[in-house]
Amino acid sequence: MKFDFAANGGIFLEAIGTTLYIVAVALGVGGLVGLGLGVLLFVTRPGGLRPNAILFNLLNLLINFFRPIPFIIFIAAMGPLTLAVVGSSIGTNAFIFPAALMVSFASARLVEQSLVSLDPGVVEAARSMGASTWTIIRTVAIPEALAPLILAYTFLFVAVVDMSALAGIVAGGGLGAFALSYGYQRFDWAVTWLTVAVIVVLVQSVQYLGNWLARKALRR
Amino acid sequence: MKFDFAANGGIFLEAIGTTLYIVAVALGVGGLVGLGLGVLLFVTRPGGLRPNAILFNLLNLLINFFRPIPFIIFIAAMGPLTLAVVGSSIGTNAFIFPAALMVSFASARLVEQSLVSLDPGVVEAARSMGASTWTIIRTVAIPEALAPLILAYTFLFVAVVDMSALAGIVAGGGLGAFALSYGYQRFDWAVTWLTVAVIVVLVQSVQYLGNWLARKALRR
Amino acid sequence: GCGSPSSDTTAATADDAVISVGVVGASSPEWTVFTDKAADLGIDVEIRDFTDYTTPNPAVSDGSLTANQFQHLLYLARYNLDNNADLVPIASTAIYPLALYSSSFTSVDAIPEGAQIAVPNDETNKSRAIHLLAENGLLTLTEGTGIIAAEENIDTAASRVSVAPMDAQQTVTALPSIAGAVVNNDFVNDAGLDPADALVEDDPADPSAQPYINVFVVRAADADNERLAQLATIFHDPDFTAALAEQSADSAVIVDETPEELQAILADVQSSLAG
Amino acid sequence: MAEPIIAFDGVHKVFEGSNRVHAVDDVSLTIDAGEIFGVIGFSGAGKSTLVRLVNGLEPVTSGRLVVDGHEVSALSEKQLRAVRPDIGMIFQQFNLFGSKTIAENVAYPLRLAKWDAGRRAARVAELLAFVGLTDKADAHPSQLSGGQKQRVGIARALATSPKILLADECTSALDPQTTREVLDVLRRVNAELGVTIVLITHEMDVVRYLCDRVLIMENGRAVELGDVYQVFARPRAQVTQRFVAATMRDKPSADALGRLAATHPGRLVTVPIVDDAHTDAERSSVFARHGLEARVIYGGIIEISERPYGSLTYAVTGADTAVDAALADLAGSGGYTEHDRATLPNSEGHR
Amino acid sequence: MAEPIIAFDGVHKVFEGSNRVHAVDDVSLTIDAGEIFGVIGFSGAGKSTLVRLVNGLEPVTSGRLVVDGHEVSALSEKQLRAVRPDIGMIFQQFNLFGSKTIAENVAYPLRLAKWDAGRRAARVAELLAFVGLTDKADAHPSQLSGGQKQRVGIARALATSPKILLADECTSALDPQTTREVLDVLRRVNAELGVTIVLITHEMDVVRYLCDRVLIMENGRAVELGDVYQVFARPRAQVTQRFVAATMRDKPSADALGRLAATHPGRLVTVPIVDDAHTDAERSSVFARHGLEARVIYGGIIEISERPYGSLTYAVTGADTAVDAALADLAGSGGYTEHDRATLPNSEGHR
Ligand SMILES: Nc1ncnc2c1ncn2[C@@H]1O[C@H](COP(=O)(O)OP(=O)(O)OP(=O)(O)O)[C@@H](O)[C@H]1O
Ligand SMILES: Nc1ncnc2c1ncn2[C@@H]1O[C@H](COP(=O)(O)OP(=O)(O)OP(=O)(O)O)[C@@H](O)[C@H]1O
Ligand SMILES: [Mg+2]
Ligand SMILES: [Mg+2]
Repeated sequence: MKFDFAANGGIFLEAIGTTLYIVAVALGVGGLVGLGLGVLLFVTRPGGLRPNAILFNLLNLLINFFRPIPFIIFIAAMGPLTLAVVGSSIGTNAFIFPAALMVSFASARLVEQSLVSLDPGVVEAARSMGASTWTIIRTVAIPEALAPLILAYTFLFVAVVDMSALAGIVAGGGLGAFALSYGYQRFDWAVTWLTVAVIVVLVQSVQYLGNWLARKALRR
Repeated sequence: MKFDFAANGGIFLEAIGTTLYIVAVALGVGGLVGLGLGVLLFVTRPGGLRPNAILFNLLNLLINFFRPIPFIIFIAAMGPLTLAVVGSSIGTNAFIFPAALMVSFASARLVEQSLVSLDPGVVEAARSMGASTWTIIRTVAIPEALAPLILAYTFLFVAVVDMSALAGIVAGGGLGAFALSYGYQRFDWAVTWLTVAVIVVLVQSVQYLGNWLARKALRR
Repeated sequence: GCGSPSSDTTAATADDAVISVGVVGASSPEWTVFTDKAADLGIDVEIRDFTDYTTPNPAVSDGSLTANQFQHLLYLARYNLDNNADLVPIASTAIYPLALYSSSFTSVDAIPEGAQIAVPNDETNKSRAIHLLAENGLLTLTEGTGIIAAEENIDTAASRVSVAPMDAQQTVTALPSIAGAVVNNDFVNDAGLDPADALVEDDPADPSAQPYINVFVVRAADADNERLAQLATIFHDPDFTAALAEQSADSAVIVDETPEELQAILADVQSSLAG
Repeated sequence: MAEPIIAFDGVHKVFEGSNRVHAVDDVSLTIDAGEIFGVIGFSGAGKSTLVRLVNGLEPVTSGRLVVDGHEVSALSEKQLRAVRPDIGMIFQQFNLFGSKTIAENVAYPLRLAKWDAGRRAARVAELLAFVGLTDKADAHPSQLSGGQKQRVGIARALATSPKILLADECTSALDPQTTREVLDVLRRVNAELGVTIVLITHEMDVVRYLCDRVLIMENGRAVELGDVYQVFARPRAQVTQRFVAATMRDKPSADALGRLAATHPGRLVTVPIVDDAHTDAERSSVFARHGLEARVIYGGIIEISERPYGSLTYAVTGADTAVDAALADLAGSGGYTEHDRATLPNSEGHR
Repeated sequence: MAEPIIAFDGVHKVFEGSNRVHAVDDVSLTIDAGEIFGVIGFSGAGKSTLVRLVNGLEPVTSGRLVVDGHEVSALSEKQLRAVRPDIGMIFQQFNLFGSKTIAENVAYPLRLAKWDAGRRAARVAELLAFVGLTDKADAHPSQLSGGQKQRVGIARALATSPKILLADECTSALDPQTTREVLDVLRRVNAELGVTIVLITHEMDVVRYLCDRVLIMENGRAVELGDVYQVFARPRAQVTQRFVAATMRDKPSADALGRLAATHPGRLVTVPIVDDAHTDAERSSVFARHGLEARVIYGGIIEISERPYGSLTYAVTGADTAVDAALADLAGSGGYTEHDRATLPNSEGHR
């Protein structure tokens, strides 16, 4: 192991902190926006609560426009916008901005998918009581689809941790960048696997939490 | 535009072909393995059809061990195995192998998530007729959860197209690598966006298909 | 264990009908020249395009490739040491200068205290960039820093600037939001930078630049292969060097060392790294 | 009171699709405020669909439907929202919120109506006590039996004391005693709060016990509509006759007649009991007047809308001529049916 | 025939959880092969749970349960699979496969039983014709009415002609005529194929029409079990009495008595009709013997298990002493109830 953990452990700890920060903000902000977009997809889809072909197709187009763009190209393309919004085109925050955008698009799809198998009967019950579309979403659709939603966000959590490895592209730091530059690129597998191990432990804990919450939400 | 499409269009067309090949095989094989793993997660989860805490936790651990590993590191780590299986550690097939593995893990999660909100009543009906667990999966669980499953695989399709951009790491070719080396790395945004546009068109068509199938599967 | 890569029947060898050469950035025009010239020699060459520096060397080691050309001797030395590998250079191409650019400042002296400089994030280029910045007074390195320098070798208290390692390509993109960027030569031309605008660059003619000679690399077993030796001559074909020069906006310094010379330098570098 | 609160005028509902279904076919009728209006009909007749038009869960295909002064057939989903809180609905398939507890399910409409927490809790407790599910307040629907789920649905629909209550088979999963209790509540909310109730049921007992008027549907059409007593006593449409016949247990089947003939001597005569004061006394005493002994051997008299209704089968013994004379009298006052022993199955014994 | 096909022996089922429910509490009983066995009880009594133990959908908590020679309480899920194809089940909540057409739903158990396509199609067509849903073969469950769904569930359960049929409220969403048709089918599969039927219902009419024996459950316990006639005629447990009272329409309510008193002169007497041949003739003619005129004004006589059952309310006119003498006679032969006019509500008129 070429990396001297005793002397430079600070760099490693900082990388952990950075990853947590990236994941928290990108998943927090992107996940929330994605929830909104996903709900909108669900509501406007043909046969949905408020079918709206124009909005639905527009959203579909938008999401599918951005999602398949290779992330490194997306980061570069967003550069000017990132600069305008974040104030810099490099660094952790400059990574979080495009990452959160990508998370929004991905989570929109997962949210839509979780909602789509909802029992129409319960939606109808709420409608019959005069609940507005928004109220139905908030008090019926989301609570009823909570188990798949929790699993979807757990999935996203792992995806974002994975994605955060790319933060190094714009000097964003984090565990992934650490593993790449101190381990992988130096062909130092000890450092690589140690870092990966930390990531895995983080991810496992969150997955356990997610599974447990989903089970509670199912109440069976 | 520095790339001369008239003279070197073949390279571009080949890239399209390579991407289609990567996506078809990685999604085909990985998606199938993932379906199996996802079903296994669904079946063995506490309160599932055949609860098995050991298998369930093992699968969870396995999937969560691999998923968060930065893909580039994963490719390198898989190198020797890829060489043994595919016969080369570089090229399109050498990329497809680890990609299909990652797709398996990701699709396992999405499949689990699609199945989890299944109405227990229909499973019970099939059980009451003496259907085996495997038969229930095949003839009830999957057909009943078809709409979210189709959306999950549409999601994965886009994710795999996105992932295929990394094929260049092992000289695997494809549109993503083309966009990177002929567009992005040469600061040729015209080529970059043209390539991205082709990817987007591909993805949009598949998404339309997915939405349409999901709507049919919902039969509402 | 069993079935080691070198004995694998599918391994690419110098005797194969088609010789596969790994490069990073096959879109560069010189590679078209290369394959054409090889065809003239009756050798079928397949250029394999990598987007990442880390993979082409293991691919030669495990026999997936016959040869590669993308790295300088320092990077190769590092690889050999880290992986107990024995890849050898059999031809040289050029030394590319590494230069500092800025869109805000016109001289090194103008760069203010506490500024950030973008540097490539791969180990050897990062090290070279750090050395460049140190030589020009922007950084102070700690005692005993060797040929490979990293962030931990920077005496942050004594340094005027800090470094931000990032994707080599991204250093150019970062220019608007950072005081300066050390840009790999590969990107200078495509990014529309003018080498003349560089604030500082290292001197390719200086002997200390020898580790940065770019080389054509094969497995040790293939070091004396006839066909590969034939291929190696193409690197000094005037058409090839002209294409190379054009691609680097005439900043590349063409180097023509013998294989023995190159291998001697490599051995030097390796031993200094190991020590 | 007798003001229409729901008015259908040439209303149609068509489900398009691979095979088109004309679920509601040209229905015109009015339901008065404060009325308990029953809807019966065979499975698939369009009852649920008709009721779902009232609160706009299904849009009307054509025709005019006015509910509580709002022309719901012309309102947008958004405008319908203002009308719906006044219309409670009990669903045939319960449609409980699986992610909420029983108490939360019942509290849901109160939340929508923005009741404060204190009043809400009190009302929920009251409703749960009423449907006998106080101990299940914190359970989830998946832990309830079918009847318990139905009771939660009833409590939820009644929570905000709506003006109109749409009850789709609201007692079909309930045992007789719970059914009776629920019907008593419906009667009470109708009598005390003036709630108009539209009630779909397949149990004629429920109609009989509760409804003022009853609509009979068949293939989407409103084939008969009238006072409950009138519909029972003089069913006109064929479907109504089948309905009444299938429900009432007062006419013996052929098998039963065979057994009755075997155990009872005399001639077997079934006499309908329909309330019309003048002839009742006369009919009842007709056998006695002719010096015959007549024993009730089958059938029954119950009350519908507080009026006697049914039919009795007598075994009449005495001189044949006297019997003939008595039957002639009956023919003039409501009719009778004599059962010919020769045609009955297994009727050995008294021949 | 009279061999037990299902035998419960000290069976318990407890749902653990935040609040523990003892859903089946120490049940021991046997059900004979070829029997139609009814289960009644209030909502939440444990009926569905009891039946779900039979095919192992819920594991027995403790006790021994033997079904068709298999000790299901000791079998693994895998071993249960071999037993289940012989046990058809109709679910209270239908549990249709939403992704399959109606025809595919019915064909499903046939597929499991590996019938070839030709026989399968023929059988499905036959079953759909039987439940009257031939035209819905290609529809999906979401396009059906409640009753139509229930009929699909019935067709599906009958498809493979199982040995045992578990029917959980299988007619609760059906109109009377369809109910009658379904009951006739159940009777036919029972009579012709010897299928043992365990039938949960809350409609006493269904029990009366179909069942041989009936079990009454309360709070998970089997409180009464007997021949249907016996349970109706002489209900022992309090819950059974309430059940019978709530179902039978042959005893007038206080309100109805008030109205009867207002419209009929004479003393009001209710006489139970329970089949015991010796006293029947006697009881029927008792009023005539005492020279009284007695008119049936309420109540009814029906058949239960092919035997007469019910009660009649008479208005008896004549000398008080003669009435007293007649009532004394009745007291000796089955009893009677006299309704005191003074205690009845709204009974103006004939006092
Ligand atoms: N999965 C479960 N978890 C906890 N409690 C349950 C569960 N299933 C049923 N129960 C409880 O067990 C008791 C018996 O339920 P069961 O469904 O057997 O009643 P039932 O007699 O069929 O009633 P109904 O006529 O209303 O269908 C009820 O109190 C119910 O709440
Ligand atoms: N969403 C739908 N799409 C297509 N057809 C439908 C739909 N909903 C109902 N139908 C059809 O409309 C007809 C009337 O259905 P409805 O639910 O109103 O019947 P119902 O009288 O309530 O019957 P039940 O007593 O069985 O509940 C049926 O033939 C049914 O199949
Ligand atoms: Mg209905
Ligand atoms: Mg039940």
